[in-house]
Amino acid sequence: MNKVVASAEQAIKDIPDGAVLMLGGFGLCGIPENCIAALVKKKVSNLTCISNNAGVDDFGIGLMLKEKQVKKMISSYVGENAEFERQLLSGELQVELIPQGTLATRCMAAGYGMPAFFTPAGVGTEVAEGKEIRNFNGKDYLLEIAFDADFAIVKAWKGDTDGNLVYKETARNFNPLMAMAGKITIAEVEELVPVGELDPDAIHTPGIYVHRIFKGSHYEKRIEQRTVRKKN
Amino acid sequence: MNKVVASAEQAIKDIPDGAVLMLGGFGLCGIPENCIAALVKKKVSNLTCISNNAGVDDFGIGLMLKEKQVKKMISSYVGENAEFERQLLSGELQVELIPQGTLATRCMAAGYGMPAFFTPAGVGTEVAEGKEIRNFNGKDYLLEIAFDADFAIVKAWKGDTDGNLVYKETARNFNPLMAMAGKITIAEVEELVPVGELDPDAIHTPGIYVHRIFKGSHYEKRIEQRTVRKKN
Amino acid sequence: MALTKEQIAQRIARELKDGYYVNLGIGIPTLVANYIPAGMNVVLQSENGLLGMGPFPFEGEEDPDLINAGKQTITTVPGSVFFDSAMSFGMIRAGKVDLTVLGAMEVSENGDIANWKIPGKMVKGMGGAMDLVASAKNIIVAMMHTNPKGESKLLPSCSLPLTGTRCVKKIVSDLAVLDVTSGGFKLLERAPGVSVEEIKAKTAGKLIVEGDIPEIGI
Amino acid sequence: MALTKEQIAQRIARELKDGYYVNLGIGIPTLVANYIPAGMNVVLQSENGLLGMGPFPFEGEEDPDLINAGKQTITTVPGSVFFDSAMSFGMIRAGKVDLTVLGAMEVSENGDIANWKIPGKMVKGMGGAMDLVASAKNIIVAMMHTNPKGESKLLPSCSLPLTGTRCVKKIVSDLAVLDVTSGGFKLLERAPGVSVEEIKAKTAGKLIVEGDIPEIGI
Repeated sequence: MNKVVASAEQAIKDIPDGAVLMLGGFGLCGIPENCIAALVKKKVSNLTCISNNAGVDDFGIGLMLKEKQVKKMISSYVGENAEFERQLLSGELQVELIPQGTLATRCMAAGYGMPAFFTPAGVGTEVAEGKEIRNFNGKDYLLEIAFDADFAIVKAWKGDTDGNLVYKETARNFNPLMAMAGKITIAEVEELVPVGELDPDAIHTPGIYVHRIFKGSHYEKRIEQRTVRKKN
Repeated sequence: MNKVVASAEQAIKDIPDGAVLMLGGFGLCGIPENCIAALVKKKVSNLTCISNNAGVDDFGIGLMLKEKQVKKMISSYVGENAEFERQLLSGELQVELIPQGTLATRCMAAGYGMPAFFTPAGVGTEVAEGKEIRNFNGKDYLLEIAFDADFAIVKAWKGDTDGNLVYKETARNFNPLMAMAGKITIAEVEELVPVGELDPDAIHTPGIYVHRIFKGSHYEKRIEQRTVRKKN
Repeated sequence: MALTKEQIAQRIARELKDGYYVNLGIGIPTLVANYIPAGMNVVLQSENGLLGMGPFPFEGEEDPDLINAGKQTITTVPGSVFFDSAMSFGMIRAGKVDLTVLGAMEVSENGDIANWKIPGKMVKGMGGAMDLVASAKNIIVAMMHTNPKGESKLLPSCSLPLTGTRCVKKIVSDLAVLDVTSGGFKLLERAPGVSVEEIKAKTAGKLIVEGDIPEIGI
Repeated sequence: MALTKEQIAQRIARELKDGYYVNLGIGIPTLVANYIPAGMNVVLQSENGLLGMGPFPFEGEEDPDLINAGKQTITTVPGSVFFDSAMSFGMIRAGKVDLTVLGAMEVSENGDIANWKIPGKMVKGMGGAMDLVASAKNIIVAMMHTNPKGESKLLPSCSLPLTGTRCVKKIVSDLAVLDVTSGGFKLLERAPGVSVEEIKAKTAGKLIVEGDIPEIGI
């Protein structure tokens, strides 16, 4: 069992054109920066990307959009990206918008082997169109199905060589859910440690879900909305 | 907001006869010893207990069975208990047996506000009787519904005064799932610490799920199957 | 005098209770955090995976791994806890969040809300709004009573695509505080110096006015 | 000579591969852990919430908070991780566990398994068995070929209440190694000195015998 690969290029080298990818992160927080750069470099195209957001013009998934590598985005919110808007309006890009909790739970369902579940989000809205609606205890729910992704690409804070992962603060977000959901899961980490160094009680993603892991580098961690208070 | 109560007696004082309880633990590992003792002392009766196991004759839920406080057990495995067997065969006690993963997921579904989900466990067996079966991607699944429990009673290793909980090793088991699932959740902990002492990245049960918390005492932590190797 | 955005937030803060877990949406709802009464323990949930959100960081102390659902840099308070997005919406769906405050483009007299999509305009997405409105046990909408053209945003039925149905419990607008009842919008309070007649004129949906309507005390 | 329980476990261990995540049931399957080839990295999953199960603790070092699904005191290996029961069965259902080894009372020629209930006897429950057999991608059954009365446990169809259907892939009994194929039980290997005729006689379900059947090398 050797899950450790040398680089982002190695980790993503067999991702083919037309693949369905999950990419962790919320906005620009906790995104797999190294793998995105490698995907741009490799010029993989025709991708379907499941990710809560679509980056900004010059960072995150926006970098792949700029190179027209993305055929379809499945997201909950795709603002803050002019090139995205241009491609969408011109019909070059397809977008499927999904309520954020449904997006998260469809990832989890895949990782938990549950093909479908019921959720109230979207009842009575256009999100419900074509979906089964069922009443439980007097309330209506939609039937939503688990995602089916070829690769999940996530970013963790620390990982060990068995693929166990720990996330930091709100950079956790969709990462552990997508890590469970990929047929192949690739994790990039800020710190790669030997097995036994992570506290077994405090691991967020058990290594059984992770197929490839590498130590990323040069994390920019760009801030999307810098909001501060003045000292005194 | 004051979730801290002085004792197990205080924590369970409003649990009425006929209540539906969830009790955390796997075998005798991670069980809420203090609350069970208080329930025995209070002589609450006619209880429905959702718990993976039913204790042994003189420990765990077995103590409540001995006092005939339990009307019905909902469990995955109920061996190791002679009094249990006697009550079952005499018809004093009802038992509903559920696959362990289904039991766990029905707790989680309650805590996640999902009224129902699909799982393959039990397809083609007597567990499937009367349940909806649906095929997804060529495989059959059963529709299972979330539990509805009045009180969840769990045992954690450490907790803070806001109700945030951390479990130790395999004493985690069903505890975090049941903690999410009770209308009222009661947590007993070995160590009760001030807010801010637990690592926010390593909390298993966020305090939002916990209504009452207290520091338990005199934990016996009985071992059910003591298996050892000899040194050298 | 219509309320300012700050005053709308201030009025909503009076709906808070000790021990509440609260989710505040982007815009006016975010301002509510500034008016939590001293000594009251209110825990703020951010749906990207945090309970115990604190104020913005001091300059130079921004942490890119620590943001709220509006992608703003934030801090945490003692007792905070991080979790993934599935658990975050899990606790929302399970009704563990006591109060949700969000903005709206339109609210109908039966409590429907529209706040995510304008046909013909670029659609950015619903984010977590559909999950929140479908699940929260208590939803207060913070909004302007009318749109920039002066048209009422409190309608018999929404004209825009819905975010959720029959879910809004209360509205605090720049002109009034209203409960959404089975009979329509029930006027509870009016902005200082704003007449019942003006509110009537600017409320297209059914408005219930019973007895004297006090001014909002800010 | 029929295989001993230890030898059955030893033979099953030869099905392991480097990097496998494996769930071992109670009884003979547990013994498989003793025969993992040196240098091979196999991670043991215990469905009560552990990946990376190690051997029993040394006397005096038992930890009541650290048990396996058989409620036995155990240890962990470096890289172990604890999780709750929902995630544990989640990874099982999602097919992340490469191999499940469990015991059986009966297996049918189409791969059905019965191992949890005998009508008229006290029923203790299915524990995690139904989840495991419904979900595991590769299931090997470790069992005696016949019951104490000498009756075959490899049947045309199970007589006992089922645990799961069409799920068993391979059987290692005291007499033989067999694949469960669409045509029935396919004999692969026989215990040293046990004849094909004896296996035929003790297999009630359809047995496929093609060519020479080698002895199990232990």
